[in-house]
Amino acid sequence: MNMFASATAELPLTVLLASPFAGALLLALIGHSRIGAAINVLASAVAAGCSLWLAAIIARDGASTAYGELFFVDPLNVFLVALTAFVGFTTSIFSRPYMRIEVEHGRMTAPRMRLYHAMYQLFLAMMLVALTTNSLGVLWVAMEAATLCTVLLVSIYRTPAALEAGWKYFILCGVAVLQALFGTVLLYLAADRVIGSGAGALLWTHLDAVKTELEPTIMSLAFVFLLLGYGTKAGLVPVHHWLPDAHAEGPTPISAVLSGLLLNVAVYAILRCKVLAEGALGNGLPGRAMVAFGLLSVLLAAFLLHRQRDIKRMFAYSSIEHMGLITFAFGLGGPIANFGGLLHMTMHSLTKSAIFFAVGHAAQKAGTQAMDQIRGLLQISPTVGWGLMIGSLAIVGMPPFGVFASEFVILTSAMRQLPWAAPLLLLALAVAFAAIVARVQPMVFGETAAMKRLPHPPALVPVFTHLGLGLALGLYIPPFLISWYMRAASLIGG
Amino acid sequence: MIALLTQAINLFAALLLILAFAMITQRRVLNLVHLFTAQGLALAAATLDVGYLTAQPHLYASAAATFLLKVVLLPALLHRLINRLQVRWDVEPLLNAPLTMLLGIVLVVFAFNLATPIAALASSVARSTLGIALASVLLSFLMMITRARAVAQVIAFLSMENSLLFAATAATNGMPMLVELGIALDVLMGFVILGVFLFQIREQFDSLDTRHLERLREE
Amino acid sequence: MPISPFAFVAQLLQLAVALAAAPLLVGWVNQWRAWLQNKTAPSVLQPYYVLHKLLLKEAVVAENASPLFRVVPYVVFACMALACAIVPALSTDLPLAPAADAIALVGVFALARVFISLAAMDVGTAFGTMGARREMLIGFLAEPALLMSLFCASLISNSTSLTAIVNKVAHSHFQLYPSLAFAGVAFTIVSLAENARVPVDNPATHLELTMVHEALILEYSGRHLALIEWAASLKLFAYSCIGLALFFPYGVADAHAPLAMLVALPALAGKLAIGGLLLALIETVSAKMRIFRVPEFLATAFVLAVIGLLVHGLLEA
Amino acid sequence: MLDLDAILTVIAIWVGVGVAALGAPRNTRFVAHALFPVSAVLSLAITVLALHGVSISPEQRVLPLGLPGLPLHFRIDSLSASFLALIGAVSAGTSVFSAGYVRPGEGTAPGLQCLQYHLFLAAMALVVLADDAYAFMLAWETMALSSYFLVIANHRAAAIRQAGYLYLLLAHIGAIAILLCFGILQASTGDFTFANLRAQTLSPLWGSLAFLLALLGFGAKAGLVPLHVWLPEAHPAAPSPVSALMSGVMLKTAVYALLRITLDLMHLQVWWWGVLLLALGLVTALYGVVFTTVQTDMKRLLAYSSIENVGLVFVGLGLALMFRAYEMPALAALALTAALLHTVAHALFKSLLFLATGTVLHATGERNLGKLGGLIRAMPWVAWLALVGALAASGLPPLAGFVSEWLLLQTFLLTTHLPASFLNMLVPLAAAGVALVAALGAYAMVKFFGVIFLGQPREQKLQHAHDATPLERIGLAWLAALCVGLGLAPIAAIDVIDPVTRMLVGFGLGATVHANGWLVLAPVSLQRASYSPLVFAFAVAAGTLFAVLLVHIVYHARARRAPAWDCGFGQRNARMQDTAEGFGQPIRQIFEPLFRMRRELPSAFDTRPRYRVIVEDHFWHWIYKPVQAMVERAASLAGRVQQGRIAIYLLYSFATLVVMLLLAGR
Repeated sequence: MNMFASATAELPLTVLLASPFAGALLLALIGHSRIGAAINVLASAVAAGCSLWLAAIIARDGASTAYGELFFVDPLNVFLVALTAFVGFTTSIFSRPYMRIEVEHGRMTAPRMRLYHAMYQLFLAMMLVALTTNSLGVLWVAMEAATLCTVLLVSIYRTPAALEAGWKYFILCGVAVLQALFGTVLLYLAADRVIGSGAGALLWTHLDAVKTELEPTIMSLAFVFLLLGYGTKAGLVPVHHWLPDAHAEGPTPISAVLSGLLLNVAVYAILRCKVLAEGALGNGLPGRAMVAFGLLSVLLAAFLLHRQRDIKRMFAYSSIEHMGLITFAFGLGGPIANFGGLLHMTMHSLTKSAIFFAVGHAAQKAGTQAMDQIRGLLQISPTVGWGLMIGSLAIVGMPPFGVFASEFVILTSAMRQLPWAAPLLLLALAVAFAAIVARVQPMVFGETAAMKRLPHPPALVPVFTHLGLGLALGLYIPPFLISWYMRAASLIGG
Repeated sequence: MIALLTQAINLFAALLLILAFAMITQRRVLNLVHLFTAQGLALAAATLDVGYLTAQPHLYASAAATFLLKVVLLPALLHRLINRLQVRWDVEPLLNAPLTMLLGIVLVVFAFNLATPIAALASSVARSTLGIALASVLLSFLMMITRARAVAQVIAFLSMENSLLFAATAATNGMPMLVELGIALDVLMGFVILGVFLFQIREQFDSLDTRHLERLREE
Repeated sequence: MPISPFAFVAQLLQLAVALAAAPLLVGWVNQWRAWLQNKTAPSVLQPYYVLHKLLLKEAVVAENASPLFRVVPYVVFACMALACAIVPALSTDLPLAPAADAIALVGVFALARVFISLAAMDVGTAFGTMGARREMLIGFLAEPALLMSLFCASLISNSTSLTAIVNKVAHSHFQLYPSLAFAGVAFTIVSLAENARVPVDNPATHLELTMVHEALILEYSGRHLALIEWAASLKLFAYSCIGLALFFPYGVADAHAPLAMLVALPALAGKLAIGGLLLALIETVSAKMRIFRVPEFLATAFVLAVIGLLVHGLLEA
Repeated sequence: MLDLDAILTVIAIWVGVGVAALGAPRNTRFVAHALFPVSAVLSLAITVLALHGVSISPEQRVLPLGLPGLPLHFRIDSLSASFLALIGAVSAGTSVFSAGYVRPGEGTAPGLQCLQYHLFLAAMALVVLADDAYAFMLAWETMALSSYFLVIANHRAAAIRQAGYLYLLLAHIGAIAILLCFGILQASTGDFTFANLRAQTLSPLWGSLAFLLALLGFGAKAGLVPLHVWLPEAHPAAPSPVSALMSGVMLKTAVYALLRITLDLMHLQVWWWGVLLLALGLVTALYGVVFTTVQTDMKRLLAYSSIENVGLVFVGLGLALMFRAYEMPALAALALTAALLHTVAHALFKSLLFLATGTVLHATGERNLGKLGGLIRAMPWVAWLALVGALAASGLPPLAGFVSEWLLLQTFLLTTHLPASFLNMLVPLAAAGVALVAALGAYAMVKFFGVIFLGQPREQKLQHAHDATPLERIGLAWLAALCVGLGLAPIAAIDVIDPVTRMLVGFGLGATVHANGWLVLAPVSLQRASYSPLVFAFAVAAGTLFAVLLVHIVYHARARRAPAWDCGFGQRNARMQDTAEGFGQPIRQIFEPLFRMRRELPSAFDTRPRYRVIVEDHFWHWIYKPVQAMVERAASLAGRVQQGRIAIYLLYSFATLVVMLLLAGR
């Protein structure tokens, strides 16, 4: 313990980043073997452990940089790191039986399994890099890489729909990422007038120090490109179109991490840029732009929920809705709204991934993702049924679950800072509520259709772990977590 | 000599823009590849030029990388792809050529207007080229929209990346080395994945017409 | 509140008079109706004979009748007796009066109605349920109408206590109240309906298309029937007394003059005689109406009473 | 130990009992005979503590739970204490009853139901104790959620699922309105504790907006027309003890919350608020009672009757608000007392009646009045106890229902001159409406009791229906006793209500009532109005006794059993009795425009003629269907955005980019 206590952030960070990379390399070779899944879990577990360790250290001595100034960890991103690593870990646990069943059903072959496992780890690694890096350039590189990792996973089933989804995912996100690159270039352009050219000019720490001196005209353009670029990855309306397809057609564990993690990382990227842009522009324009995108996303997604027939697609739209809510919160700015946004990020990741776990098994049992063919889950397997029911109620903001708490914070701060927006948000929430409950209820309750027994017992520990955490946080947020959020919120400022 | 080289950059920039226009209207896939190669060449040259002018050795490396990737590797891969997939001609674009041209001109004007205030601020030797870079970015974007064939879209995508790199080089005298490398790596990876995709799509729909990829919808 | 001996006597006297004289009033009305219809009339004491005969007969109870069926006649009788006891017919100084004001009085009638309807449904014959339905149908319109006409009076006297109303009208300087006119008409209609009189019901027939009260009690016999008939006559007595108390309360003794009772008794007799005559007259000149006209008939009463209230708010407040 | 702490502890134990049920969710005997009796005892404890809490000064507690900067605040004052007492008293009855009622059946496991039941109780208790918006919303939504799960306990039936969905949806929409209302009340201070809301003063405009939102939110829960549609669906669907709790107590939490917000948190008083409530209440009461009389399902009938009674309560609230706005504290107190008394009375007799229907349901498996009848012979316990409830529900003296209606009418009569002249016209009309409602209520109750328990059994199987189990009898008897007790000793209840009215409108009836002695209830003075249920009851009893003695002593007590007279027809059978439809037919005819009726009339030539009438609610077709269509329309419009072509998607992002650039360029 002494060794741990005395350690700087560097050691845990190294292990944190190294373990998924190593896992990826290893799995690229033996990912299809029986122990592949185990290795997958192991690597993610190591990462999760290190993330907690890192978090503890940061919580103790505050923000610090590592490897020169290449990496930078502060309360804001370390909290996301912990979240990412944790959900990555639980998802790997879930993916183990799930993918085995997929193999049994003949939807996955050995090479695909190898690809799947390797890419899963690489994806985790890339997101961790994106979160911890200090250079906005590297952030861009990592985001692009994370996209590329998941493209092939989305289309892994090779069905026409899967290919279409993958193709759209690739093209739309590719273009978006290029826009982000252009934004980064402009940022660099603005920076080197102040800091001078060279690697230092893209380092967040430096930029943050001089953000008030950055050239407004350039920064405004830069922010437009960055917002659109990373916003596409975050699934903001009207550049969200890849999201439902990708979520619906990929393997469920991937849907879980896409929805629970990738979107968060994209929002994180937007946040970093927003801080700089606000600093440079001085007016609230970036914030207002985010508010607009957020509102649009919430409203449109809420109504689109009524047209869903595919279960995973429906929850993908719900993800769009919640990302909109988060973006809205950060757009509002101010400590309370930011706090709400961060809290909602956490709650959404936990709850939504839990839902996808349950949905995955439900779809496997019914042998389809079409909602009108899934019926009476409670009869065939109560745990999956209750998991889905409770998860859905949690995600639509029913107390005493955490989503309600964060939504309460966001809505109340909206009432204070942007009164006219609150009714719109609440309307959207009501519409979404009606849609989701109306579809989930008959799937969970009622008479069961003929459902197949699964060759392996489903992994339900992750589901109820997540839901339990959500419930606990909805009732009681431990003080250290609060102070942590608060510091993160103050970092975002606005 | 210096002056000449400085003007040369603008020349390359102009070349890039012209190539972008040419690509918009070009319907023969093979020619698209040729144009793309030319674009890569111009980009490499410009990078070299800037590197010489600003005496930044790492730009030479990046120029070399660009040359290898954009002039040698990708075109070669594209050629093999086209031969394997038997796509000589693009199908009729969603928007006819003259209209596309017209739109393109509008975009150029728009981009220039947008870029002038920034260019005035840029310290680099080739500040005035930023507008051109932005213009060609938008043009390639337009091309992606109008083209119905997957291959064409891919090429447009790549050319968009070219113009972005040019913007990076010209406006800011090149990004930091690490970033450049990362970008290059991503481009390579991306292209490989694209190739895989094209084959998968081909074998699934035995055509590369993106009109087949319109099943997932909400209507 | 200390009960003065005079008040106690007054209370007992009024109750006794009611119990004793109620059948007489019915006899009186029937006699006059017969005369007005050029028939030879039965003796005015006929109701007493009938009661005596029924009480002597043994009660025949339907096999499947529940205890409720056998309790009801006594309860109904008690309710009507209570009603007669609290309406100030002889004196306004009644110990029981504070126990139930005008609204509670309506409550008493409602209680009796509900019980007898339930009893009618108990045996489960077609007639019983039909009678219960019709009785409740009449009740749900008559009750609010009665309440409203009572309200007119209580708004005038600023009190729902009947004794207070009588005191206000009888023992203060004379005054004309237009709202009471409306209330009076409404009350008349209601009391016709409530006491199963033509044009709403005809106690003299057993024609199933028209009968209400008779259908209710079809299953009763012997002492039960006797009690119910007695209760019916008490109800008529009570309604008459209410009418007199509201619209013609002169002669009723008040708290401070116990000896006025000596005047009150003949005064009441006189007023009741005239009232019975009028009732017989109305029954003679009007024709029995179809059962589905009855709601309209009672609705008129309800509306009239409400108009009375509004008039009061407009002119007299 | 403070009162509030004790109460919170008991609530915690409630939850504990519920969780304990998860130990053996399928073990019915454990759940029924071990857990429910315990929770009944806890309910009694709550009642006692709350009754004590009515008179003591307010206590507060802040639990270190909930949000940062907004931990859960709890507070008990006379208002919350009185409602808590009600919750305890009723739930004591339902819990004992449940102990005898729980059966293993399809649908949710008994243990799970037990958990949901106790969460429901705890949530209701916390709703009345909550002292900040977050705690309130938390409890409020948990209440809705747990009751939703209870409603769909038997979820195999699609109709029941539909009912549950409708209920949850309306509850959630209401909750959203409430949240917005709180948002207005906090006047952008960002502090959502009730203490702060109390400190704010709003402009009439914002105040009225907040009031309307509260009305929407709590009206949806209380079942005000036109937000009542979920009640007749959800109440029949739920297990009977749950229907009893929902109708008896949960609806009342809405009354509590409305009082809390309008009379405690807001200082602003606008006269038309009261008028609006009065009008809405009257419409609801009339609408509800008219629908009650034509129902053919016994639990739907009771559900509509709940709508009626809630309407009456809101009439009282409306008067109270109006008088408060006109600074007539005495009258306001009178109206409020009437409303609260009726709240209590309705809670008691309605839960009693719902429990009774539960036993009938278990004994016969029938909810359809057309297939019941004559049960007073098979199940006398239930019948006689239900009779008490039915009489109380008909507003007959000397039972619970009468006192409150009596006070309500008194309020109308004692109304002195109001500033707005049309109000002076409105008040008598309202009084007439209330009288009409009361009378029709009696009609409906006679139908309810008569068709179920009296007459001949309409089905063979009813002959051997079994009576309630002992524990069920205890539950029923407890509630019946409370009905009688409240009816006979209203003054005791008024003593409890007195501090509430003094807190809310600054005046209480307690003093005046006591001035006239314990025997007679005289809200203002003996000369104005008086009613003494004890004397009344005694007089009726004495009269009955007198009659019995007279007849039996002077004459004889001979009686003979014989078949009922068949009018010489010879074959008298159960089919000849009035059906439920038949009994409601006159009302249906008189109030025809209120219904949306579909009739199937047999033609003269039918070999097997059958008559069918379906009575529906207009509001479905006036409000709910259009709204649904609107949402669908909006959704399909939104769907246009997502139409599958990648080029279009690129165009979207291109256009967005250009637009944003234009905006940023300026």
